[in-house]
Amino acid sequence: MPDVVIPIGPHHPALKEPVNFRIIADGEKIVRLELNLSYNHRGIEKAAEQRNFTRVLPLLERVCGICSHSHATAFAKGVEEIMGLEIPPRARYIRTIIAELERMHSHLLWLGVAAHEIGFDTLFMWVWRDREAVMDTLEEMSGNRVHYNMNEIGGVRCDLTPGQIEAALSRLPPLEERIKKYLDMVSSHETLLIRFRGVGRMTREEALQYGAVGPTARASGVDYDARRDDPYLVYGEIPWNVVTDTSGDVYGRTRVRIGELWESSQIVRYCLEHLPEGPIRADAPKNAPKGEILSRYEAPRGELVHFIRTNGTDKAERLDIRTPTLANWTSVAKCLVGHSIADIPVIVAAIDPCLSCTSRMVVVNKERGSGAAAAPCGCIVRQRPAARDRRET
Amino acid sequence: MTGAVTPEMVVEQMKQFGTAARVRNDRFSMQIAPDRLHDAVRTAQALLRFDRLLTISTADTGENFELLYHLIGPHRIILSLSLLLPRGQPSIPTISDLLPPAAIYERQIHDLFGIRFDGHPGLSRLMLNEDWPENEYPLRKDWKPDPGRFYGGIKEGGS
Amino acid sequence: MAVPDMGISRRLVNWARQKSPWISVFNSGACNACDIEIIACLMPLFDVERFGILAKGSPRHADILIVTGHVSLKQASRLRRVFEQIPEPKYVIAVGACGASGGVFHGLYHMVERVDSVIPVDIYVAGCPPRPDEIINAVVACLNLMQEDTARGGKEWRQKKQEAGMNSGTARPAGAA
Amino acid sequence: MSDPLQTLAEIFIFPGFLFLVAFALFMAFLDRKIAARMQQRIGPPLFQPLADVVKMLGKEVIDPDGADIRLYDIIPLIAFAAVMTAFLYIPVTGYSPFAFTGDLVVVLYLLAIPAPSLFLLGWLSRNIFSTVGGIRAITQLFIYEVPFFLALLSPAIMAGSWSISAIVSWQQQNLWFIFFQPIGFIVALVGLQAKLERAPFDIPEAETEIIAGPWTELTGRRLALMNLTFSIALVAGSALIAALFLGGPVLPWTLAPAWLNPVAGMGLFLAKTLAVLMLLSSIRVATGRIRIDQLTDIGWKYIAGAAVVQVGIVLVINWLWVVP
Repeated sequence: MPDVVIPIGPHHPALKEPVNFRIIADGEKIVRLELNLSYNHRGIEKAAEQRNFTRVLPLLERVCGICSHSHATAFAKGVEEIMGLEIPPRARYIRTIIAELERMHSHLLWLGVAAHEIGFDTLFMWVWRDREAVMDTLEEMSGNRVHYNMNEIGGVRCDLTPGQIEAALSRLPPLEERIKKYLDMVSSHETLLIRFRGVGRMTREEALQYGAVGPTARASGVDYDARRDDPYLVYGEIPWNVVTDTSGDVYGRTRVRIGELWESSQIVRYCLEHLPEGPIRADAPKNAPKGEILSRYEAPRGELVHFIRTNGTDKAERLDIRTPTLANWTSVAKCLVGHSIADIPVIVAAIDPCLSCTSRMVVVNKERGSGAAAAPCGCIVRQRPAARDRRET
Repeated sequence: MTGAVTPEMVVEQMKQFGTAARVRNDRFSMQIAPDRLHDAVRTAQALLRFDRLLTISTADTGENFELLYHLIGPHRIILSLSLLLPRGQPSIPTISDLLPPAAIYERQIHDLFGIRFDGHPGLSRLMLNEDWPENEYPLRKDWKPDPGRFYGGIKEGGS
Repeated sequence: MAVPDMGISRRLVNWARQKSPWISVFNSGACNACDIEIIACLMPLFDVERFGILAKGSPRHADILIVTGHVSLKQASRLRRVFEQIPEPKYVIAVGACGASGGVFHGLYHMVERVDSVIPVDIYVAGCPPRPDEIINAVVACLNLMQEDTARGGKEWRQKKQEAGMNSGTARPAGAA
Repeated sequence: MSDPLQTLAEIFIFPGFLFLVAFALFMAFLDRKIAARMQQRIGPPLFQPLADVVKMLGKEVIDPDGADIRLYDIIPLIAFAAVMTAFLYIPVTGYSPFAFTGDLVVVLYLLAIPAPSLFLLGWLSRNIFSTVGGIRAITQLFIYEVPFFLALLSPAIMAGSWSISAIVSWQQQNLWFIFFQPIGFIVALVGLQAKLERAPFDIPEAETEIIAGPWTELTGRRLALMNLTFSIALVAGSALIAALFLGGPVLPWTLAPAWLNPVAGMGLFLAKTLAVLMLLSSIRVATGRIRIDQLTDIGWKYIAGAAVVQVGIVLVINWLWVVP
């Protein structure tokens, strides 16, 4: 049977965001794949050099609608460190609360999407229903469901009232019940097990070699978590655990994410209960001194790195964003080969691709039919004689 | 290669390539010559267990392009190898043979800054967009969109 | 409004169109926020299936194309192609501030900025991102527009109105209908 | 069957075309409503499937580039006609007016037609997703059709007849076959689920993998017809299982005024068909989609195995207990 070239995306129901794979399949088996990202490329990094810090924060939130707080916080904490600014404890706690709520909403979203990818729409609906509780909390605290805009250089924009804290705390216990239920469901439901177990397996060595980050890496037993390795906000002061798993497949990634959901809910509870009194922002100077910083932040999808360089003005001279999804693509390309077409959506979904973040500045394109060697390029993992290659229509 | 890697070891082992200066409590930065990059990465990998590439950052300093390779290992020390490339001839050997994830970052930099990575397995003509004109690198400081030029998308009055 | 001289079959089809708008979502380069809010519409809390709205993967099955976000250069030609794949009668809703004007990304280099410079848009929804109820409201507004179009015999009347300068644009804000 | 007018009425009004389409749309509504309620949603209104079909009929028809348009038009019609004909042999009010010896085989044959027609549609459209979906549809056909046949064969063996009406009347005298053959009943349900391409067997139209499979390029009236075909196949399949395993639309005794019998039969038909639908919908809601290779594995190892075991048990029962 000749190889079949199946284009997936950019407009495809499995992908809520645009990306393009050209799957070269032999029957139902994938032998090769070519990635094409950057359908959302906007040029944010260029714009970040032209706008001042106050204006950059809302722009950075819109790098991605799901991990919006991550980008803004990573940038704000980097700039604050360059300025030598110590932000008040209450602001740090509030930032942590929003960050962990965001992680919860992102992981719940992921769990729903993963269930949808295997056609299990009921779980999808249930999870997204529970996610609304998190969204309500976020909306109460910040005024918006998606782009919270809580960050300012030097602190946070708005304070939490006792009523908001009480409401948020009252939403946690039912949510924790549901999280336990999902963990139970994932380890006992037949269709979930047969679609998740052994799919997209990656050993610890491979995860290290291909540079996987976040839950994808932690599911393979790679114990990297920027929250613990390079403590920021309040992660160095409060009790919490890094969740890891050893199975390395989609099942493991699901378990890690549900475990993190639990941890996040505990962090949110702790922070809400131990929220210190005091101001919520420090006076920040308009200009940042000359300096550079590598600001690491554990976004829901993995480690986010902002490289910020300032030059004494109120604008950043250079902002270089390395998103977690970009780091994970190499490992996805590796995982997919040898699996069947039916597993593409779930394996791709398992890294929780946030293409909008990634495409902010990346193009990966494979020269068609080139004899390029395997793994390093991250796009062609196994060689094949040039397949019947149609131009993408 | 037993035992923990200490900051002193990093400074000691990397001395042959340049002076590693402590930037932050866990981050060291050092300036190296572009042609020694490959050796430096290999040394860091082999002797100091820097097994992960955090990212490759790029900056346009005016006359030069600055590349920063941020390496990290299980000891959680970050080593930033910084090197300067002349603007006229920006090219450097790839490190994607040592660290596979570097490939994807190198492509991105090639696309947006026009820096060539020699020996990269798939560094073909990379574009932001299929119709993006040649020799235009949007993240260079001196780049401005040319209003008379077609950058892709939909042409006026047709598909 | 009065529906002049329509056979029973035409009326039946019109009724059916009102009751069963199938949507197809196209991300033309947005930041995901609008997309997740649209998916949230399908979920138990908002449940658009009670209005007969279904999200379909294939544009061939869709009646309404929902475009999220600004149009990046790379997506522009794809957007046009997806639009052409939808069978008539078709309507387009541009969700979010970026779709209308570029929003926070206004002036960046890798984008077309406006959805209506690529395909004709019938309804705009404001917000960054709009809440799910606003998106549902936009679909309802689109259905009203559909009804008005049928009563006037097609979409042309809006074109003429625009040319006559009576109105500034083909589209109306979501809340206006 | 002597009066041609009556025959026409039976074909076009009851229990034929009109009744069947109306009931199929109602079943489609109920299916979606049950799923919605189980997913904690409100779900669509009653007229929703009708609106969908009418709207699709009124949409523009787009011909895929390079497809044989005449064939592309005819295939949905053939599939539609096949399932429609199949239903005529299934008893609705007591006995089917068109019943003859061996009608079970004809019904099974006619119900098998939608899947190959989907394959042909997928193949003809020259769309890669449709083609892959079509191949999956035909692969799946080979997996579920054998157990499904075997499962429905067992009641026929036990009743000693290939006629649905004879099987129904056997159950009227004795017990329902679900008590004799619980395994066969389950296999038949699973087979029907696979035949109708519903979760966990919605592999050919897996939305997240291959967009809509063979349906991707269907527009307008073709889509409407294929949609209706599968709704009707759902009715016909549920009714067939209700007739073969749940005693069919007859009471175990005869009611006093003769006209009450068809009415009671009708009521039983509705109740039993809906009961089967409830089961099918619950399966659909409670599972995710499995992979085609996993289906091959499960299908041949367990489902076909169970069907063979069931046939074996039936043969043993028949040998020990000679049916009068």
